[in-house]
Amino acid sequence: MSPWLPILMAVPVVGAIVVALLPKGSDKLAKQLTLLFSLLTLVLTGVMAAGYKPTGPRFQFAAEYDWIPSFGVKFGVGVDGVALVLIALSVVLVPIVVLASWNDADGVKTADGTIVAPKRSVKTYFSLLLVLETMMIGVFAATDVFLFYVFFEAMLIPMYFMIGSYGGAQRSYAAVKFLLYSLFGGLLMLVAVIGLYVLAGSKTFMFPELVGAIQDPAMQKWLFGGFFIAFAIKAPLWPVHTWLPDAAAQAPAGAAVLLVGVLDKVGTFGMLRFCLELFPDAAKAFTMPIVVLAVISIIYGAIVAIGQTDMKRLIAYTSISHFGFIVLGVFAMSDVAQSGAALYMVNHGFATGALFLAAGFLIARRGSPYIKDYGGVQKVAPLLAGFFLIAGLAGLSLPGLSSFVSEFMVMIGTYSSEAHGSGALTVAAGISALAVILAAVYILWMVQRTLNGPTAEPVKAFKDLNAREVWVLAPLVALIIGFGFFPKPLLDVINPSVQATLTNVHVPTSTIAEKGTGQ
Amino acid sequence: MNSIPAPTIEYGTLAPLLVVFGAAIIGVLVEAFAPRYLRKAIHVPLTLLSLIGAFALVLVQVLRGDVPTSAVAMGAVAVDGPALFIWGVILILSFVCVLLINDEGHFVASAAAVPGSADEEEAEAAGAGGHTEVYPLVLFAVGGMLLFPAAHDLLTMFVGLEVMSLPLYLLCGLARRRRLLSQEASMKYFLLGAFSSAFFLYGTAMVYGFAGTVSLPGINAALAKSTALDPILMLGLALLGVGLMFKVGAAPFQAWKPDVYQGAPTPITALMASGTLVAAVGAVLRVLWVGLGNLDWNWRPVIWGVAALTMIVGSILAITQTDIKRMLAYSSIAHAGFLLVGVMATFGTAAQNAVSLKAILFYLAVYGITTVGVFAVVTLVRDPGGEAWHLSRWAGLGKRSPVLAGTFAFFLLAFAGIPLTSGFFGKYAIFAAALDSGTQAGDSMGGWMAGLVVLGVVASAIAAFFYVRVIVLMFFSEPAADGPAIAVPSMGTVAVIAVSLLVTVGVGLYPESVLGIANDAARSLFIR
Amino acid sequence: MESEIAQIAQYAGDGVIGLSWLMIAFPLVGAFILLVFGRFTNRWGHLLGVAMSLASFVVAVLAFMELIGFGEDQRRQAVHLYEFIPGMVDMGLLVDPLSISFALLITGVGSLIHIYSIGYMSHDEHRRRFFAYLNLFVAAMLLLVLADNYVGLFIGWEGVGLASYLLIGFWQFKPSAAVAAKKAFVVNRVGDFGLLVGMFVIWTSFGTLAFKDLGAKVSGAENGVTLAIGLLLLLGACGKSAQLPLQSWLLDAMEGPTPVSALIHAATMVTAGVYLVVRSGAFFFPEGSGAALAAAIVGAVTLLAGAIIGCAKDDIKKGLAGSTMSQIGYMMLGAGLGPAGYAFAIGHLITHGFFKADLFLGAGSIMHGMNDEVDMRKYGGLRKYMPVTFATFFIGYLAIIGFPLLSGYFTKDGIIETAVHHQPVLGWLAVLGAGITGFYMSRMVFMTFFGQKRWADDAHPHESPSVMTVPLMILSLGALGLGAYLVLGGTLYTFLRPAVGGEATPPVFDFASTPGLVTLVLVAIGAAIAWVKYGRAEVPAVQPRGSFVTTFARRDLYGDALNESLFMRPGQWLTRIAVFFDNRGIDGLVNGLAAGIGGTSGRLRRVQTGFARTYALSIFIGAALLTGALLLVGNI
Amino acid sequence: MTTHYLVLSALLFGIGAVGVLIRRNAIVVFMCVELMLNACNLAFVTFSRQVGNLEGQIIAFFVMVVAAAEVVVGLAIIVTIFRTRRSASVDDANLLKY
Repeated sequence: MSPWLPILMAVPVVGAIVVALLPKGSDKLAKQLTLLFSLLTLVLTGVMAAGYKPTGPRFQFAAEYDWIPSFGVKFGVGVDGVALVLIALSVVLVPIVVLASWNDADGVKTADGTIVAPKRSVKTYFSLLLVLETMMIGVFAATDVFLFYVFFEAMLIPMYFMIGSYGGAQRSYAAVKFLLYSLFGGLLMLVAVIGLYVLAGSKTFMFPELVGAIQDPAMQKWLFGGFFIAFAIKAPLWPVHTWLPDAAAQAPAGAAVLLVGVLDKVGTFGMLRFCLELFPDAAKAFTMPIVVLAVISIIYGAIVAIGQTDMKRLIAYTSISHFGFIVLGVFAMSDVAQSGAALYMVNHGFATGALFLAAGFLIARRGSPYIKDYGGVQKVAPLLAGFFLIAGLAGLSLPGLSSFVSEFMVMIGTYSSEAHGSGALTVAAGISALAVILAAVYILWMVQRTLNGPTAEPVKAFKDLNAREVWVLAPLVALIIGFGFFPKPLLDVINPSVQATLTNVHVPTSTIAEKGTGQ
Repeated sequence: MNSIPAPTIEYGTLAPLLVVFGAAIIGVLVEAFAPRYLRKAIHVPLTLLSLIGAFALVLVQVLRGDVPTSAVAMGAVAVDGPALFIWGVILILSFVCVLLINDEGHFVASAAAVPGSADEEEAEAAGAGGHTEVYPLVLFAVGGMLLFPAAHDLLTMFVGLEVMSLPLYLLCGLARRRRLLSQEASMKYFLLGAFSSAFFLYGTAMVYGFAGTVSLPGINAALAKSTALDPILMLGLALLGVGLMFKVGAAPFQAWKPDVYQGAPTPITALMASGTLVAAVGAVLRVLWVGLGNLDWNWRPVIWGVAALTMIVGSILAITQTDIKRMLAYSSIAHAGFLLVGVMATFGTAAQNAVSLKAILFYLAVYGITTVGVFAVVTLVRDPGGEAWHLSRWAGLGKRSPVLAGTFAFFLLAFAGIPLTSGFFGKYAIFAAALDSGTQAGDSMGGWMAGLVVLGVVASAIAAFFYVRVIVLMFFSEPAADGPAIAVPSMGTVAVIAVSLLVTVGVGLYPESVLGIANDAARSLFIR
Repeated sequence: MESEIAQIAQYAGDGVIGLSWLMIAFPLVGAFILLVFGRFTNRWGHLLGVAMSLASFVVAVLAFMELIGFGEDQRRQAVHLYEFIPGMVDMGLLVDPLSISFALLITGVGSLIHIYSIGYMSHDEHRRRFFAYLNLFVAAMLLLVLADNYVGLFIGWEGVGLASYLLIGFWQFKPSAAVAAKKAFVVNRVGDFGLLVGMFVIWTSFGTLAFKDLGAKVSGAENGVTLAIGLLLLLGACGKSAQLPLQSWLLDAMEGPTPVSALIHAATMVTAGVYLVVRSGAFFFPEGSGAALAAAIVGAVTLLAGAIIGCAKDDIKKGLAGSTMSQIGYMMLGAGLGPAGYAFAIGHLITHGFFKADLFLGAGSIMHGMNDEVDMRKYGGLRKYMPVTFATFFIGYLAIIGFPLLSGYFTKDGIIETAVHHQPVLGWLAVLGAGITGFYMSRMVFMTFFGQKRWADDAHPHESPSVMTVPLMILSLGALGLGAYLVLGGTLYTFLRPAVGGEATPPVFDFASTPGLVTLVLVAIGAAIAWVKYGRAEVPAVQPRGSFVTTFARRDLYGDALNESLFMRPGQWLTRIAVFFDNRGIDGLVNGLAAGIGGTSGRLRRVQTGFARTYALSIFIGAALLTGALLLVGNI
Repeated sequence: MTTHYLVLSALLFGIGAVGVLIRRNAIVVFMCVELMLNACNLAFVTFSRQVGNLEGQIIAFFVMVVAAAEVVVGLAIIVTIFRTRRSASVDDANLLKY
């Protein structure tokens, strides 16, 4: 029983309560406290992660407490490599988002004094953020399927309020769409969770004990379907993706980062952890249709992104394309591809996070998300433009930046997969590689229209990034470049977990060992 | 000459019931003899104390641990584990509702006076605190609620039904504002209620004709003996079902609910939405399990259809409602549908029955308390002419009164079944029980139950839409310039909201607290 | 004919080769400092940039010295750096004759261009950033050539692409520059697609992406697989080296500052494709294979296309760009001829690096004196005003047209001869190309330096400062003699042989071969025609309407028009359709479903009429239904 | 035989039910409900005879008491409504709908 994870989960929620209980008018203190608590969580996570042994048991820092004995539910937490890196991603992003959202709730005024968004409760925003952090840690740490589900669904609520209360003009439509979409998927998953419990008959929700519990192939397929639809909506996979552009475009930039950077990862994480390991036969049976959906997502998301006029929607569509890659990697059933997919989840969080935040800073200066309202930012705000460009390049997976490694691994792993239907996987990887061209088009076209060219009249008044904003983007860019050249620390943690997953799916995992140059 | 043997009455076991009825009768006497200015001062403590006392007596029985294994009062009343649990829940709910009723301004000073007439003004001027007969009426209704689910034969059940309903018919008509609506609600409730109880009674007669007895175990025994299915029995069952389903508010017998919930004074709506529903579901369970246990293959498909229809009708119709109470009424219909899914699961082995029973009891408890909290909040949001009933008036409430709006939002999320609220675990328990029973019953049944659960899930998703819509209005819309005022709540109302919130949050975080009790109650099963 | 390639040895010494990563690190650190510390480095940033580039050059020279100290079979040294993707890719450097040749060229010419840029960019307020990008480019380019595996190569490959993007768009406030930068990147990405998929196939087929392991595994591989890989890599090479059909970006790339054109879009980066083909030559472009033939054909076609385009351009930089295309076409042709052509291809690559840089910088020097005017029709008679520029430019000119005994003569002639020997048709096409080269280069020189002055009154042509002319002189020295040094006696051939293979005896340069003589004649004819049309005759200051052929050449052989009609417009339509489908189709379905439920609700609630008797009726009907249902179920 | 009584009871119940459905006057509607209750009583008594125990007859007494109580409550409500609206038509009370 290790107290680490419960402590990690407790710190932000304590912070949330403290922040919520602050007296009126202590907005600044609320921000500072939120930052403090999120940094504390980050430090604690760092200390914990330092003690993680990649070669150790599958779930480390495990803890198990009885929660609802009547339902056989335990408060069971523990992390494997994939979960650990995703928790790390979350706790890194939260303080950054706190800094980035520093003034988001203070209302938006354009240069000429018209109020775009009125002032809103600062305390509420930041306590929601901290609550969300707890849930993000919880959802990745849960080793009890029921507990996972609880966090999976409960996460929607703080995000719903963050979008709905603090978002743009269409915020309530976007928030409701987000909530209902996710809720619907979640409820189907609930049925599957119950079904899993009932059919497994082992009177427990603990993940390790449920692995291999369902043998009946037909039942596996039904349950797999319940889980998968929920995760596909969350991820989001074509054709259930249309909530994301709305939600991401309307959410404040910080919330959008957490939404796309972390919340959506729960979907792909769930596919990797639950869909594959609990229902291996069904996962194999459904590989082909899912791969097709993933490839459609990749190409379709990229093409639709090209046609967007709103920066945040554009970024959201690029994410749909990227999530296609992750799903492809998960279901390619090869260790390279799956490690790549897991790594992609992290890298995408950094890359898209940076892109959303940089776009957010742009938008905050102009009050408009539309690309056509910009131009020539490079001239007046070179720092902002530089960060925006780097983030964009990370978005198009430029080699040397972290997202390249993962995209490369996913594609090469898919291409070389020896899993069932590997011929089709080869084709899928080939088609998905076309996205490298489309990615260049959507990112660089946006860059060209916003940063380059003659400076548009309203842009001339732009101030370059201030210190706070630099502190928001610099760590992300450092991580993007750092992991671009040294992905090993992450991969060393991820690989054993992926091997374990594949073992549970009964896929031989010798690809690396046989072909590898390094071992 | 045959001597008629004196009936044996187990006073100890029936004490909670007797306390409530006794207090009610004393209340009537107070109405008759106490001076007007004293009445309220007597009624309030009397009512509250009697409810507390009754609850304490229930508690004593539970703690003593010797739950009776046979029916008391010559087989008329069964005070078994589930009944005690339901009693406890009803007593808590009604206690909380009485706190709401206590609040000023919900009830008309003189029910008989024509609205806007001189009579009314006079009564207003004279009576501090409106109609004090509300208290004994409520006590009678609560007594009926206690009797209804504990009745061990159909006659007692009928009597319980009427004792519960008759005071409620009257209470519905006592709203201080919007008198016309209130009276209309009262009349509709009365006529339809009487109509449906006539069906119940005729059904009882048919069953009596088939079984030769109205005692529930007797009926079950008769069912076990007969091989051929008697059309008279089927007719009887159907008509019994009409009466019960009417009280539960299941489709297609739900039509009264929106009208009555909307027109009734809000505290009474709260009582009906929580207490009556609990009692009615308890009675349904008892009839189906104790009386018709041997016929489950026949009634189950019918309940399947009713449950499905109820969930769908409740959720879909709620979407376009603009009156907050009316919307909550439809929500209540949808929840009745969910409960019926649980009822569907009460068959098979005793162990399975206990699982399902536990789920339903848990659901009833947490749903009831959240419901009272919701209506308590509704009473606080006021326009000059009374409660702000139109949903558009709720726009921007989150800005004006974040705590109240936040609480309300939390209740709505609990209704929607979002995790970390009590409502989620309720829904989970029901669905889990349904799937579990389906699997154990075998192949085709498993599929049917899974289908019903998926339907329930779809209905939940639709239902979530209208809960969320209210949240959108409260938090994401700008407040209207002349928005409703938030009444300064009385201590009672604050207590009600606080208790509901506490339970909804507490059970949401640690459901075992209530689940454990429900489990104990359900384990002993209904006395058969 | 078996071409022996030396085994790659793990570097065990503690000399400079072990530190060859410093070559990359120096400019990288330079770029980092200049970018991160921003304004603070404005005053001395350009000096730092130059210093870093020079430092890199020094390391390269030292590594080269150490390398030639090894025996021939020891001249391929792998330096392990770190584990990049565990189990898949080890990051390491391969220092062998091929890579060190490139490294010397990159750092050497690169340093000269750095120095030149001090002067050229002296008036630009963002000079510091310019040097940062240049440093970044040098680092990436070195990674490209030094990496010992395809992934490292690819990182460098994209790194130079990025630097190219940044530098083409350096004056990004000009919309044309921004568009050109984006275009260059996107077109290159098409090539990258090929390279990427090529890597997938390599990994899948051979389980490694490292050069040192491929040698053993490729022998005995199926021809189909190696052919596929070869063609895919060739696609990548076409993108980076502006070969047909991915040539269209190079001419637009001239939007960048001239030193960029010299360094990246003439001397180094665009030759990366040739490097790729030569580096992979032993594995995937074996002599006589389909892939090698494809490379040769691409090269031959491109050399002609580039030459034709070069003939019609009045913009001096675009003319040079066409010429670059053409010259790389020669290299690609050489690279497609197997080990026999490799030495000449690389040789031409190196000499071209010098003379083309010389020409470009010369052009830059002219523009510097002419208020950035690029239209040759507005030049004329400049030799008097810019003697040094003229002299160096003229040497470069002679080198490129293959004037006997100058650098270009040896290397280009070598390619042509080998081509005629191996692939006669392509060889003779190359000869023809050389003739055209003679024409368009002469045209350029005559229009610029001879004839009447045609410039505007506010132009005051003057010689550039020595910080610019000294590099020109050094480069022109290379243009003069490097070719002879490399080719005569097979110096380069022998040096490269451990890396690229080939027969033990170097080919002897034949001064009197038929193709060589024909080439000279054609070049002379071309130059003569140019003299008649542009040297002696008056050059109209306004571009005359040309014939169909001229228009064809002016419009870059309709390459852009083709891309536009084949890809851009259909792409735009596809995008529009996809967006419409997403908004109306998928989202419409979702919203429609929601609206449908809402509508159902709106209609269904009317059932609740408010009449108590209707409600009673519903109860009555419900009772009937229940009865019916129970009877029905009972009878099943 | 008892069947006749049962048929009569069913007829009475049916008449009552149909009355509820078609009559407008609240008092009449209410009387129809009473008729239905009495039909039940008849059925109880008949069945009591048929099955041979007294339960049914006892029940009939209970029903009468309940019916009386219902009358008290019902008339009170109807009279109040009449005083307010000057109409006892159930169709006129139609504010609560949809």
